[in-house]
Amino acid sequence: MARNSPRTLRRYPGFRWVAGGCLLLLYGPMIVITIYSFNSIRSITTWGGFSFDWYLKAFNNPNIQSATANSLIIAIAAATTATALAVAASLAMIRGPRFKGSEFGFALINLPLMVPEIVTAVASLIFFLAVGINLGLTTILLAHIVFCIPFAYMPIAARLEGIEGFYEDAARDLYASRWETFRYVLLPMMLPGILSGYVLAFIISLDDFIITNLVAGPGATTLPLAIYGMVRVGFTPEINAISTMMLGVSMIFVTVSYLIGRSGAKSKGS
Amino acid sequence: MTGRLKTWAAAAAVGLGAALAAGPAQAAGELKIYNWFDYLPQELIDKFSKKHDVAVTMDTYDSNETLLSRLKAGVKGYDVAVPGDYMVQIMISEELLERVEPNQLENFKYMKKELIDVYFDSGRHYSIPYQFGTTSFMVDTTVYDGDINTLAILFDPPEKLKGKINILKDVNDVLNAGLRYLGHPRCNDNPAHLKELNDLLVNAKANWLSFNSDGAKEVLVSGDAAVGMIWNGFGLRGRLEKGSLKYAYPKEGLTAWMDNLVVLKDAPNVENAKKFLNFMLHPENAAALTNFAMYTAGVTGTEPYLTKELASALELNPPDDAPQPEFVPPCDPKVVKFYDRIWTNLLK
Amino acid sequence: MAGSLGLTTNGAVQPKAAAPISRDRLLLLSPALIAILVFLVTPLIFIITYSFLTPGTYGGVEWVFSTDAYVQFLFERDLFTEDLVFSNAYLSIYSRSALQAIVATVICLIIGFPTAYFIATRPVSQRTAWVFLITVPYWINLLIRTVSMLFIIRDEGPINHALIALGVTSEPIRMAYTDFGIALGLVYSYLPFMVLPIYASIERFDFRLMEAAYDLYSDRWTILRKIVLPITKPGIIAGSLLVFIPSLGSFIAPDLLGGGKNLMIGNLIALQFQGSRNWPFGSASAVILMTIVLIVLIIFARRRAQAAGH
Amino acid sequence: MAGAVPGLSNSVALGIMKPPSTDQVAVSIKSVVKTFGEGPGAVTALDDVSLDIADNEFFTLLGPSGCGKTTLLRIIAGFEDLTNGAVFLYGDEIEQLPPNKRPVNTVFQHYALFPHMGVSENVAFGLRRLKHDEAAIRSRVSEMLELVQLDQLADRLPAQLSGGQQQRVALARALAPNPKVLLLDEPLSALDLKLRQAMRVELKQLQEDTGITFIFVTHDQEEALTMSDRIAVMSAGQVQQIGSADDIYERPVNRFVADFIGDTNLLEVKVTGTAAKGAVTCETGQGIKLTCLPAGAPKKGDRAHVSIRPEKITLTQPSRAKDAIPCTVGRLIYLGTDTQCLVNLDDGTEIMVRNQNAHGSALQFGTGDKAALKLDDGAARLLMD
Repeated sequence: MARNSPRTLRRYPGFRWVAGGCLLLLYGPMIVITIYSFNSIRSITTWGGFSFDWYLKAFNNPNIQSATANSLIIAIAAATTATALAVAASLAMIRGPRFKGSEFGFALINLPLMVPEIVTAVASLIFFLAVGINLGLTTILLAHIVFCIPFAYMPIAARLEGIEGFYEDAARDLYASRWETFRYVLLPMMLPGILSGYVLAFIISLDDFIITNLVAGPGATTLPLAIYGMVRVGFTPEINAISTMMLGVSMIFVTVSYLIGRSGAKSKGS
Repeated sequence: MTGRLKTWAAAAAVGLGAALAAGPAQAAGELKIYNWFDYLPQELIDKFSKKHDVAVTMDTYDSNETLLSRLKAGVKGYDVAVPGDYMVQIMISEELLERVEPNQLENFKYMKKELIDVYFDSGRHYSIPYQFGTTSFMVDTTVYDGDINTLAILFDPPEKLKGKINILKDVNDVLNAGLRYLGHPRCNDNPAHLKELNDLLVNAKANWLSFNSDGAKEVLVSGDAAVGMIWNGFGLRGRLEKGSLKYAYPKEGLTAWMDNLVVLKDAPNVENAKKFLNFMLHPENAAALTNFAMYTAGVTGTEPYLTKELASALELNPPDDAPQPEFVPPCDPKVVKFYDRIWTNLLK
Repeated sequence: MAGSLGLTTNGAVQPKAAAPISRDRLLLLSPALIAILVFLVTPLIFIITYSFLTPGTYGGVEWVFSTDAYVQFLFERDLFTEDLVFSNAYLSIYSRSALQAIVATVICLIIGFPTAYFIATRPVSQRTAWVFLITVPYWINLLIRTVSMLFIIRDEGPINHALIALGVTSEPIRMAYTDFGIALGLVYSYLPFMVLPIYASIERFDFRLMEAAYDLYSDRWTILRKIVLPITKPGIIAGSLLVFIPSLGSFIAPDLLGGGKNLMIGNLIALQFQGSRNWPFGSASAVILMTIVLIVLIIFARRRAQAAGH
Repeated sequence: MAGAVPGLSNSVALGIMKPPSTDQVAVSIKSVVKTFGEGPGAVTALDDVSLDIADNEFFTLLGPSGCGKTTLLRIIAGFEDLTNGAVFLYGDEIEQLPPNKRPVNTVFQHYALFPHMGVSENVAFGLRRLKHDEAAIRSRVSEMLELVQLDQLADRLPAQLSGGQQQRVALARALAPNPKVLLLDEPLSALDLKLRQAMRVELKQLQEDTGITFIFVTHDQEEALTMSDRIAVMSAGQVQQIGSADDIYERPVNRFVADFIGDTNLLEVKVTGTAAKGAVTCETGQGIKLTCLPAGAPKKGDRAHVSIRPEKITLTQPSRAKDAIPCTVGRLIYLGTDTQCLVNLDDGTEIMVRNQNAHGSALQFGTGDKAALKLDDGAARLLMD
């Protein structure tokens, strides 16, 4: 390679190593925890041979089962609702001219990202108790919907912004009613963004601990709460196994969302 | 493209259906238990659930104070909970408990007689014993082999143990131990004594590793700590994993406590809750609980069912020269305020 | 008529003054806004209200106005004389939390900037893969990530085992349950938040400016300081905010990795609603935290607006 | 899509014949006003525009960007509501109708082909919304694809087509519902030069074959001049002039039109008197006397401008002839077909002259040479504003 190509001139010695270290830091702990989830003995420090026992144990743990069920129900319901709200809001925010209070609307949609999670958590707790809503799955769901909205909104709005308005004009021009315009033109074109938003909202809900911890009620233990309880009592390979499975699920969802987003970007680019 | 959306919706619906199906199986009744973490074996839940056709769900809390504050805050829906002795008294006075007269239950006859007229619920109108035991600390004898039966291990530790001490994250346990070490009475509002206590704790904290209740056993077993405040049964479970741990009976005294099964005010399933109380009073079930939690049951006749480790365990059978464990009733609000302040000051 | 439901966009002339929102758009927008207003803004108003009430004996509040929660934040009654004296107990919790958050932010910056720069100078095809790799942990359960960090830095964990096996040390190096552990946990939690915005701004950087600087007799590091850093500053600021703010209110890392010995803001607030049962004080602590975050955000927004203005 | 563009003229064979010509008005715009926004920030996009477009006409709205031509088109299509005025389509008032109820279709500047639908689905879109039955839709779609010669590409996605092909799909899609009026919003601007030139011919042919009224928006005067029956030149939200290509080039009514269409030299003059055949005489500040045909009715003493097209001036050797205007040759710019020459009058006024390079190198002048200008008959046009 030439000594003075534009590429080498941009290079900083050492940055490569920092980047490698950064990846190691990000993935090292997760890889280690995954490896030890296959440890055959209870020890989390010494390696006793390969086994799936901890996965079986985790699968057969009724607390984990019910916590998983709770988490899935909430994540699906919260992601679905938040995505629907975000789609509607993005249409209102992005289509048409700027309106009075649009900054306010934008700020409000993004507010859940601005407030520290612990503050949201205690505020929600106080609110639910003060207005007399019994804590339980419902309260978790309500809280999750609200803080999932900006996560669903971001990719959906980004996608919608990328769709030129003339497609809707064209549909209207070709005798489509407003609903038909949305149904046959806008919705299919927004779909990659909507799916990305859904997936993100789903993961965010599935992973939440801080808010859930405070607004959970009877029978509403979610997977992160169950894991937290287990971790506090003591570290067993069962936790490694559950963590590894959650890692896997998150990875799959992130990858899917990424691929969808990329395919969307491609079709848009043409 | 619209086909893709439909597929997605269908997948979501299937997922939701599967999630719902994976929930508790349909049963005639329900019971919602609010308990400490890792304090009730799954077998017992299954047994009760099967026997009475009741779907049981359990959530957990990590301290008496958490339990109280959540109930006071208006958290509803739980049927039974497991408060400690002084907390039962507070909960009765705060009208958080249902007066279900457990003394009328069929299996009440198995109760240990001396546990009926306790200070917090004389005559047992609200509660039955769940497990009782003592709070002290354990030392890893491979790290330190000197005399461990003194609170100096916690408050003025030998060099080898400095920085390796785990303390329970519980204001009463820690402050009462400190007062014992100083030789002052519990529920103390003497400013001079409290100042002394405050200084003692602040100085001792420099030698402490962590404040951890849930992980009190793990931190000892894993070797992260060589000394750890712990409840006797939890300690026993720890010793079974790591033989070099030894439970201390400090000469300055130690705390006795009793966790109790209670029915919460306005419980949605009072009848099932009473069935559960009755169920837990049966010696066979009480023994199963004891074998799991490894504290002491409040009913007689458990012996035939107990594992042999329990019979000879130092944690459950204090030596003759050990001091008498001491119950500490709730202190008055003024003292509680002082305690809180010292505690916050310690953790700041 | 046609202006509603966003069926017009690329009109030839963009109006300067904003019109009132049309009914259709309001209908579309309101479900999300109402959800946020009811279930977030109202709770925030509640929390502000509660911070001015009197604590109930065992949790909850009594509806008696009081500023005690805020007074308590700065002063305490002397244990013995009952005099109101200045106390730094909570201030020190806040300042330590802030310090931890700053340390975490700085470490993230030190790791994140070179990483972002490295990625941005890869060929385009490799960049996507790198960005993806950096993004994945961003979405993985914070709790699980913290747990895995705890797992490897314990005294008996793989790192210490490896160090002892390699003969670097004979005794395990204490990392878990220390401030170092907290910092490491925070860095680990929020590092992707730093890398991504910086990457975005370096990717937009016009590298011909570097050639111009070389041409004008600068060396590599001068270029970094005088050209690259100033131009990518918006990304650096955004990344720093994204690390600093969640670190400030973090809850899991201090609890699991710090050994619970020293309270951080997040733990302090949670504790008030669980163990210590002083809701007004917990509310006040949350309000103060929110105010700090707001001030930081406003300062940076102002800066950005000023920068844009010039 | 390389090389030549196949013609679209087989439309006759498909039986889409031009209906007998009538003098009916297709679209009538009456005093249309359109403002965006409210209060002090409001922008007036159309300021009292009135015009009639005849049935069967190829009508072009021409003007610089921001002149309001696209807004006017969008008002006819129904994408913008109007602030004031009325729009009639074959006698029916339509400004209250939403775009999907108006029997007009649009070819969009960037085609706006639905990227998630294939070519035939795009063409069928309007027919489906009109609830035609499936068989009718299918036959109409294939008819249209044949018309634009894309029947081989019916299943392609828009992203798989070249720019020219996309253009044809857009055209087929807009024509499929058989609109009364076709609106074209700068449809050629995204094509490269060769293709654009070919498409001009085809579009004109298509319009003549189908007999549909075309309303064509462009900022490209060449496009407008080559295709249109009539052109409306717009500026600042107002129609400046409506007329044939010849009208607006040869007989602009004001300075804007003269300047916007082609190149011209504008000289400030004072009207001095009248001459034969409606012409007037006038004089520049330097005392150069000109005879010009006026737009409007000038009075003696009026201050006005004279527009002289550069190709209507000839550069000659210095001469004492009465109508010769002395000048100094400045810069010469060789342009291929002709040579552009900037000359300076005695007072420094710069005049552009364009002489054809028909017979070898036509110009025998070099920079700095003294020369004279000679105007063609009727070259000077007097513009009052």
